[in-house]
Amino acid sequence: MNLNELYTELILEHSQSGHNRKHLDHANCSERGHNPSCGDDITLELICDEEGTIKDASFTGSGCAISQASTSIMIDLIKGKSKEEAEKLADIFISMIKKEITDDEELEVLEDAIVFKNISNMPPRVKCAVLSWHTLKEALKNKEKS
Amino acid sequence: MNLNELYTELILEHSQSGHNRKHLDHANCSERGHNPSCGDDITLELICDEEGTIKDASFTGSGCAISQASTSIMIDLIKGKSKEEAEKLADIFISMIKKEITDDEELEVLEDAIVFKNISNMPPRVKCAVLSWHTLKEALKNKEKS
Amino acid sequence: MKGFNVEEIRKDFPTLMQKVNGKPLVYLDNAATTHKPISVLNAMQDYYEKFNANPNRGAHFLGVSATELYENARERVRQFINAKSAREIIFTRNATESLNLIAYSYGMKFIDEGDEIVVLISEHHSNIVPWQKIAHMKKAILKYIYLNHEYRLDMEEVQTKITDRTKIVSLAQMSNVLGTIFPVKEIAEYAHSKGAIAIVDGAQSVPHMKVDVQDLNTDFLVFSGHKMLGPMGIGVLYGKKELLEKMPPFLMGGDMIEYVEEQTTTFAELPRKFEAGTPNVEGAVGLKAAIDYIEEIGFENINEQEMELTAYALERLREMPHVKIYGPIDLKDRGGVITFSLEGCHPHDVSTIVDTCGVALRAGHHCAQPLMKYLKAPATSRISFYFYNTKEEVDIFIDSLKRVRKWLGYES
Amino acid sequence: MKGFNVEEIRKDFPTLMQKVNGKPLVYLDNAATTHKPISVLNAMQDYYEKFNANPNRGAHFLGVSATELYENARERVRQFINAKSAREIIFTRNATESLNLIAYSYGMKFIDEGDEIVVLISEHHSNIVPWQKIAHMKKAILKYIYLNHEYRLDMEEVQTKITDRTKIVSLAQMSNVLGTIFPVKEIAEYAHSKGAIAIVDGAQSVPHMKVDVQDLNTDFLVFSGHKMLGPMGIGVLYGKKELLEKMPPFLMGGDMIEYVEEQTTTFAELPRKFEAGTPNVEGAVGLKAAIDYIEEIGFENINEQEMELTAYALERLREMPHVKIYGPIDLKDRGGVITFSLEGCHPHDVSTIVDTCGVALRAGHHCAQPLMKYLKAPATSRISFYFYNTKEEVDIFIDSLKRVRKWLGYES
Ligand SMILES: Cc1ncc(COP(=O)(O)O)c(C=O)c1O
Ligand SMILES: Cc1ncc(COP(=O)(O)O)c(C=O)c1O
Repeated sequence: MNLNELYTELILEHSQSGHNRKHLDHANCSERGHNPSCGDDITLELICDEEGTIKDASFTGSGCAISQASTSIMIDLIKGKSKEEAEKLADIFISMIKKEITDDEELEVLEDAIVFKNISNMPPRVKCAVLSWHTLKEALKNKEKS
Repeated sequence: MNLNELYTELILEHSQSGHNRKHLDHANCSERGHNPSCGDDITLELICDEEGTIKDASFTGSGCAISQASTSIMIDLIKGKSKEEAEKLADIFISMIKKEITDDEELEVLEDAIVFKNISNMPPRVKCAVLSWHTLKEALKNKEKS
Repeated sequence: MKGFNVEEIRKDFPTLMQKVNGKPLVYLDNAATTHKPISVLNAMQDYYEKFNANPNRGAHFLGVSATELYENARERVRQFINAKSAREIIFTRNATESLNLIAYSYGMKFIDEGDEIVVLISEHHSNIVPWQKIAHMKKAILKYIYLNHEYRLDMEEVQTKITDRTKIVSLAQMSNVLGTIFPVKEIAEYAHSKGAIAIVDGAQSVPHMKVDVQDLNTDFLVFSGHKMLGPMGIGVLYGKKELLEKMPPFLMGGDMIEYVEEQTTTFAELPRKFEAGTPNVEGAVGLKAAIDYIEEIGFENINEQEMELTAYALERLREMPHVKIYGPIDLKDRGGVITFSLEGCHPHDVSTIVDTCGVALRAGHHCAQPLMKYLKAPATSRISFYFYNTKEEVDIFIDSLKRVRKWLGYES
Repeated sequence: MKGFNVEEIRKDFPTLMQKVNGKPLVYLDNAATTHKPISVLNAMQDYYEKFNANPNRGAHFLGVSATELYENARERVRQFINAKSAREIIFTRNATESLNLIAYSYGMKFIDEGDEIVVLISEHHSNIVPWQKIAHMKKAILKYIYLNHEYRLDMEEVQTKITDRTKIVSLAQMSNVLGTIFPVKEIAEYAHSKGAIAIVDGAQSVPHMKVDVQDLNTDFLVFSGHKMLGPMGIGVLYGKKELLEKMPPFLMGGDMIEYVEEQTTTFAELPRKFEAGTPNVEGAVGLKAAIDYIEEIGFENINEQEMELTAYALERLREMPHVKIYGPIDLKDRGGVITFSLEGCHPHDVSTIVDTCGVALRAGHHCAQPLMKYLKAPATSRISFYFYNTKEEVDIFIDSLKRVRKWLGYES
């Protein structure tokens, strides 16, 4: 993987633009995710309605370009989806990173997030890319319980 | 150093004959010496008279041929000597082993004990050869104090 | 023995090709440490020349490679002992440190006043002294299981010593003095039935036989790399995840933390929680290469070769007058370690004399003083085989041993 | 610089001759670990091929040789740091283990409720977390000395923090983040005047400058072999004999005992009392070869080369907009470690981008989270030199760093 594939325009746009980086006043679900070894630390906030649809989502925190972009791209993707759909997408994303799913057609549902497909060739950055997706899964799991 | 030099007739005689290996009923000085790592363990007993002459000496305990012979040869040497002389001999013996004294004339006073001169070429056996001499020094030192 | 050719194998071991005192080296001290095949030395050299870095930390190429090599080695160890998860494999310095880790961490947390810790009388000091300390600090009781006259365990004795108050049963799978292989699976099961945990010291077994932690159902297993063709300075602690997770960390420092504040710290997940400071990647890489070598030879071949040598050596030793053997005579459940004494000859004299014939054996208490005292044997000699030893070496050893009493002035 | 030719020297280091991502490797992560000269690799290989054995134990040829090599290495370390006696040199696994040994042994015995342990805010986790544990267990107080705005110590702050209740003052001679060299001699003296002992963490200083324990009059000194050209898995604890003698043993097992009975044990004399289990002879042999290499280069040359590189790198970094340096700018009492941040760029992105240019640097908290928090710098990048680095490498690094902000989408 070379730098052109890693720091694509899409990734830079998302890591620098702040459109999903904010505090949601009426969030009814929030989850912190962090990588102690590299210092990435995000808090994901969700507003889910009664039917279980993710009406809004945002994040705060700090981290590298990869973790920030991955978070922002994920938020764009899951907004308006049901909790089940969101969870499914997170699973597909994680499987893509683990190279368990490689078929582009199957990955199509990830939309822009497919840009991280080759990050597994850069082992130290894998954690950065998957952080928000794991955090999303935790958030939905905890929401379930409460 | 080859085995001929190590297991000389003199050494074998001393290690096998029991002439100094006994318990002294009227010992007024006794000292234990041991090498935990190889298991040599001897107790030296002395009878010193008022003038400080070593009237009799013996040892008990167990150990390898070298430690046993060295002990027995030492006892033969120090019997009848004054405490000061005995201590001096122990120092000369130890210096010989450390190769600090190499001149045969200087070593002559050690009599038979000179047979251990080359033991320093066999590092694992050095401890066996010097055990009794260190024990003697300890014994005399403690006798002094009491 | 499929594809097993000891002469070919010996060519992989430069140390074995040496002369000592003008004679070919006959190395029979494998229970102390083993020699290293070229493949292990090359793996370490290669690591230093191409990948050397501090793992877990750097995002740079070398750091990534070192992390990968280190974690691959962990996975290789997992496979080798069939642990469920690589997170259950902690790299330590040696078996001794592994046992200390369990004692300081598990022992200090879970042992209370009046609890019992049970070991065998034949244990290595490394599996005794740490427990003495815990017993002393916690006012617990350290109990010994004694052996029968065949140097083996009676289950009755086991059942007398392991009671409802027993919290820890710790024993070597194979004795480094007697060569006895103990039924650790049965003992672990009995310990569990009494609510105790079982610790297996595999220092002498893991190099010589397939050890499957799930089959044994042991709670912990410890062993050292240097006794199984690997380098010095690397050892392993296997522990069941549930136990390791509830244990406090032992050594503290870099790499084993999550967040450090001025006054408090949260700890990393397994296995890093127990690996403080810069890890010994070289050691892990060497251990992996050693496991590769061992598995290529195959435990079946290893066992066959070692048992043939052991049978032969026992036979020849028993023919000799003045020789007393400490350990089982029958080959069932015993390994290639033979401890003996030669009447009237101190083991250090034995060592010195056979050494001049190139034969390296071990003299002394073999780090098992309580056993020596129990056997009333102040010091003994020991030979111990690995698969690279030969029958000719046994002959050379026996010939050299035959000369000992003459050298020491006996008639015969 | 007398006889110092960096290009010639680099030929001794196979790792440095490599290409990474198609570019020559520019290794600037020497504070994490250093590369090994061929002489060190050869010394270890030679040891395994000719002398490998368990030291202290065997009376056979290999055992004697291994013991000799191991003890020669100890004596070499003694000379190197000018200890009074080789018995004051304990071989450990790394600096982290050495610090834990002091904490568990000295700390557990001599620290009582209300006592104070004082460290610098810039300490490595290895010199913080063990003390947190002791403080917690003993209800003692862990206090931090803060730094001034030049990243240095004010003696007033030192004198405020070290009080009559202070029992231990422990600090790194050189910070692995800031590069600051602290006046450990003065601090040890002040600690002594208050009845406290002084521990010097030499992990970053011993590889780069002459450290004389008698001159510093420190009670303990710790360091790691792998940061000074030696192998991984070997470290050193120096302690004053009077202190080591009154400390209880730490790890228990083979080699550190005198007599083991079923219920009690007497311990060996120094240094073996603190070295449980089979020692890492390979590591000791490698460390000795590393010291030989370092002394052949000479600390004067090492210092001159490192300071030239540091001055040049600081100058070039300061020319760059968006760069902030954490650490003293003037060269007095500072070493070749430079920590910095690049505005708007996360250090992991920095690492990844410069890595594609072959440059290996370190990103993160550098095992000093309390310092990072104190400096309000969540994560930074770090370069660190050893004498084998060159000015050309600094240029390559600066060029690669200049590309980072563009890659991350900034205009300049
Ligand atoms: C100042 C300092 N102390 C201690 C350590 C710990 O060294 P090691 O990981 O080799 O134990 C390091 C290095 O990481 C260090 O820089
Ligand atoms: C049965 C047994 N346990 C433990 C040990 C200790 O191993 P190490 O010295 O490698 O820690 C040994 C070897 O000396 C051993 O034989």
